[in-house]
Amino acid sequence: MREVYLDHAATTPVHHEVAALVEEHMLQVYGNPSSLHRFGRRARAAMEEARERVARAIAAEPEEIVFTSGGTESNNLALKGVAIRAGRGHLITTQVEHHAVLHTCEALEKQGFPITYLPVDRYGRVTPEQVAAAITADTVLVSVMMANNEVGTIQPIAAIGAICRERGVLLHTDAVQSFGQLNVDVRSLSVDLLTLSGHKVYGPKGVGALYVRRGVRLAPLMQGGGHERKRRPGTENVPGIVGLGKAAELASRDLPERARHLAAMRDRLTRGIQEKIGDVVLNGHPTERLPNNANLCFRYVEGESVLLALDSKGIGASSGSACTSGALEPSHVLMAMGLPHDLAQGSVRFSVGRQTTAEDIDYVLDVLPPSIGRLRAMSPLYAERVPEAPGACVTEEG
Amino acid sequence: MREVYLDHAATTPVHHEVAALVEEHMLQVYGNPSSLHRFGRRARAAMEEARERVARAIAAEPEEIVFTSGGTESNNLALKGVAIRAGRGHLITTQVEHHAVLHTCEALEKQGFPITYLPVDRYGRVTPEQVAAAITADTVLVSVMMANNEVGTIQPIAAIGAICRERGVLLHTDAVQSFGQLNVDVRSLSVDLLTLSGHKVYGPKGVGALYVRRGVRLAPLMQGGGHERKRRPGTENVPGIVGLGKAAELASRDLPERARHLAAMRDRLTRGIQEKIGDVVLNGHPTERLPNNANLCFRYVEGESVLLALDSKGIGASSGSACTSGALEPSHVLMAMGLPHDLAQGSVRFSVGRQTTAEDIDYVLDVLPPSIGRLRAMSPLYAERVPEAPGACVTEEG
Amino acid sequence: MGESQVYNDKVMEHFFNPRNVGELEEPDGVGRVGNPVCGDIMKMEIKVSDGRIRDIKFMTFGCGAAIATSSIVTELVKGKTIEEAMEVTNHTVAQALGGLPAPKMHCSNLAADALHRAIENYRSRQNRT
Amino acid sequence: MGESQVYNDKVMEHFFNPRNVGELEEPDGVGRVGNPVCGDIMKMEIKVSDGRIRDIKFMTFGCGAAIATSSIVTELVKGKTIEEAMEVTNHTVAQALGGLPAPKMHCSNLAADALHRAIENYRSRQNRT
Ligand SMILES: Cc1ncc(COP(=O)(O)O)c(C=O)c1O
Ligand SMILES: Cc1ncc(COP(=O)(O)O)c(C=O)c1O
Repeated sequence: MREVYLDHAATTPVHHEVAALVEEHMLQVYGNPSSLHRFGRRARAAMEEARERVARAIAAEPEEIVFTSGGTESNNLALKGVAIRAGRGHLITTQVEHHAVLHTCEALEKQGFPITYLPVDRYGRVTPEQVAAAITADTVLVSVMMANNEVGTIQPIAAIGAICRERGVLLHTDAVQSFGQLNVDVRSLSVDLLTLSGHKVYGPKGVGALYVRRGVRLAPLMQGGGHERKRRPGTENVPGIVGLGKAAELASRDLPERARHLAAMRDRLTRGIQEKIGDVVLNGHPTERLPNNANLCFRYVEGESVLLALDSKGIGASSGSACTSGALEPSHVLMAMGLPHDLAQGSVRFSVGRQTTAEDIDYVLDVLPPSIGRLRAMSPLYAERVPEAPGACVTEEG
Repeated sequence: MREVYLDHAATTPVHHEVAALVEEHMLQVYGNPSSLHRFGRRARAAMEEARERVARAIAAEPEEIVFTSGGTESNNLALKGVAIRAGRGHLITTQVEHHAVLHTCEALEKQGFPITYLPVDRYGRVTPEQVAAAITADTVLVSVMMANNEVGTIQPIAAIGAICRERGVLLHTDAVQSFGQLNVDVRSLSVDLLTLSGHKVYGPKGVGALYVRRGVRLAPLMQGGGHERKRRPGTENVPGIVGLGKAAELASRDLPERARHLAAMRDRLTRGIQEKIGDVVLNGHPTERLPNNANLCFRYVEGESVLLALDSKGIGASSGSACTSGALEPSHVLMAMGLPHDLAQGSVRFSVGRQTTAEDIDYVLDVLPPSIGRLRAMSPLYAERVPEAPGACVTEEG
Repeated sequence: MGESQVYNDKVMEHFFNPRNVGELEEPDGVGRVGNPVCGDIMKMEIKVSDGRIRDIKFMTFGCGAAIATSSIVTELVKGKTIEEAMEVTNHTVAQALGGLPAPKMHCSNLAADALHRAIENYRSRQNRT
Repeated sequence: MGESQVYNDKVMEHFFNPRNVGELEEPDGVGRVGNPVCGDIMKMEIKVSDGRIRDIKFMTFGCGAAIATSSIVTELVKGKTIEEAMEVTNHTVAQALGGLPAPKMHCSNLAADALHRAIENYRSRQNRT
């Protein structure tokens, strides 16, 4: 059976050039970068080259890059690192962050750090004014994601960055989804901390980075050896780091071309779906969104049943984030955007990738309409539907 | 130039079977294990098979294995996880633990957890009686490493485990160095928590595991998605985990043969050195030691200069642990064993590996004596030496 | 485990080939339940004669478990007496499907409730006449 | 950077080919320093005539930096007046080697101290006679 992977927001296949480098370093460059001998020095040189590559890709300096085990750790390190180091203080974030930010904030809240969770509009956006209004004399950190992983909505980070600079408050942004899709330039964004994850940009799983602007001090999350300038202990994952470096280089080199391709595939999909299937609503911002993301509600049918139908045809898509797709809670992002609680989980996220082809999309467009038709045919909501009420994702009946 | 890697205690080259599996999973099994579709299910299946392999290798159940980013994280999770969850309580460890345990204890100490650091004898050992005597009504956790990374000394974990069980105290052991060299069986050791790291057993860097006995509850180190049964968030490093699974399987399958080979190579080296070079002292326990470890003091010469000389001949060895070999502090392990502060850094650790050959050893035995001779010829301590005082590593002059 | 599905084969079979989907011309009883947390909505319609369920149809808005449980409950009770049908529980339904994933046990397993509502609705109509 | 060494090439060259290793027959001044933290021990012996260092030898127990700094300091001062030699500092020594790794700057960079001790020893002998 044909298989079509449209869940690149959950994770991406490793680029073959990256995989080759990782394998080479596992077998050949196996030294411990802390070792003084030639085996160690080779490993350190490879790691430092990767650090330069990552830095270059986001317009940072190599010393500003801390390698971690992934996006989750980078987010934890950024938030706890700043808060714990400060000892006390207020944090500001949004209601639509990834759980690695939200749950970290909740943990900090329990430790006595007051947190403001900014609400978003129906497109999932916060405004710089909201951030400005929330900053108090006690605020030590603002954390707003660059683009949302579920609905793809892009936040006005540069404007928020300007405000934070002016008010003397640190700004962290989770750029896990944006990197490789948007231009990520830490200087023009005026951010102090920025999270990257390898596996979302055709790099390896289990490796990420945190950009830490020069002069910003963090308490480490873990204790051990003095690796990564005492900010992250543990023998460095050299092959993974080298893979991340290569993936970052490719991501920034190929950015315009990739973004164009992603948008073209995504638009072919949304347009095709809207033409072939009625009563479909696009979630998230109509234009300020990631090029690879199409988050859709097929009215009158439930999301998981659509995913099962797609899966049976070899198509991988998701409802909300991969992390919660095993759970039953409705997406906190769609809820924050104002979708009704009991229906927020009716969405389906398609996320295209650099290797997605027009044939892949057309296959989905062949397979999806009959599946939706079949599900609608057994839906009591479809049978009882009233003329379409624009804006609402699914019509709730009384 | 011939290159001989004798620093397997710092890290090991990835086994070619492991590297092949990792590469395959990067390219082919790229799904996110949390995704419900076929791509995700394949990844989850691969990960769960790896979990079974790791569990089998240490006689645990799959649900008792938590995958982490390495030994450092596993140690942090074990210690902080138990302590923070308990809220308060006393911890017991030894003065010769890896920094990932010692520095974590220091961090907990600052948070108000009293810690007992047990001293060791001249071979680096603690006794079960010392542990028994240190346990108080407040003790929540004992952490004693299974074997030391610098001098290879093996601790009496099973006996300590029996005491901890009897006294109702949890026992953690850092088995990072032991795994693949000793039989690691969580049941017969009576441990509750046990740390493994991939890169010390011919597996990938950046992946480790923590055995958590069923029923033992931990506070997580990080917040995020509900991965690893809520004990460790973040998209799982599937290729790394699969690599660790394979490495663990190979380690336990090949254990007797590997241990025999390691001991044979190690003994060829120490015997050869002792025959060809006088005034050499073996640090650590004469018999209760890891088969791959030879930690030696070449009297009258300093460790780093020996390493530089070896490195110039293509030989990789280390002084103490890789983590500290860039630093200047003398080894805390040798200090705890009673070596004088200013000379504890005069040691050289050779650690052989599964691919070390007799020719490798013989090459070292050719190259090392003239290097030591050259260094001794310029050593004021050698010029002024007094007849050998047995036991002391280097004769300090007044 | 291999590439195991979230749902077992029997659940998937009922999801892809649900029995007795649709609406009855003139049902003797109609039951409708909705789970406000998951958003699942199920409607069961029954045709009863001589105390037996002669025909049954369902319509469901919901996840795979919701659809499969609806389908199998119709199969379980067709031809049964209404007393027997009242004994069918959500637990029986899950068992008949060979099990459901834990989080689905409480959330999307409402088909027996819908059936019972339909029977109650049938009984209340009987009482009225 | 490629496979850069911990030490630069010049340091390594002095480590592997140290100049003026050994002891003098009848030194005019002997200096000895030891760093209790690193355990480095250096001994410098000088031969002085007409206020100039005519010969100098060292013996060092220590790391690569300790040996290289000892070596270069002997090269720097051989033939110099003792006043000139007194102006050589540990900093001069590190510079002459093209730099040392930061942690080694304070720890294993004692060669100038050993030299100054030797000169002081020479001077004190002069005063005694
Ligand atoms: C926006 C965002 N932040 C953080 C993460 C966590 O990254 P990782 O899975 O590498 O821990 C993800 C993806 O899982 C994400 O989409
Ligand atoms: C005994 C011991 N524990 C813990 C560690 C840390 O493991 P990792 O480097 O995987 O973080 C090491 C090695 O570095 C070790 O030798």
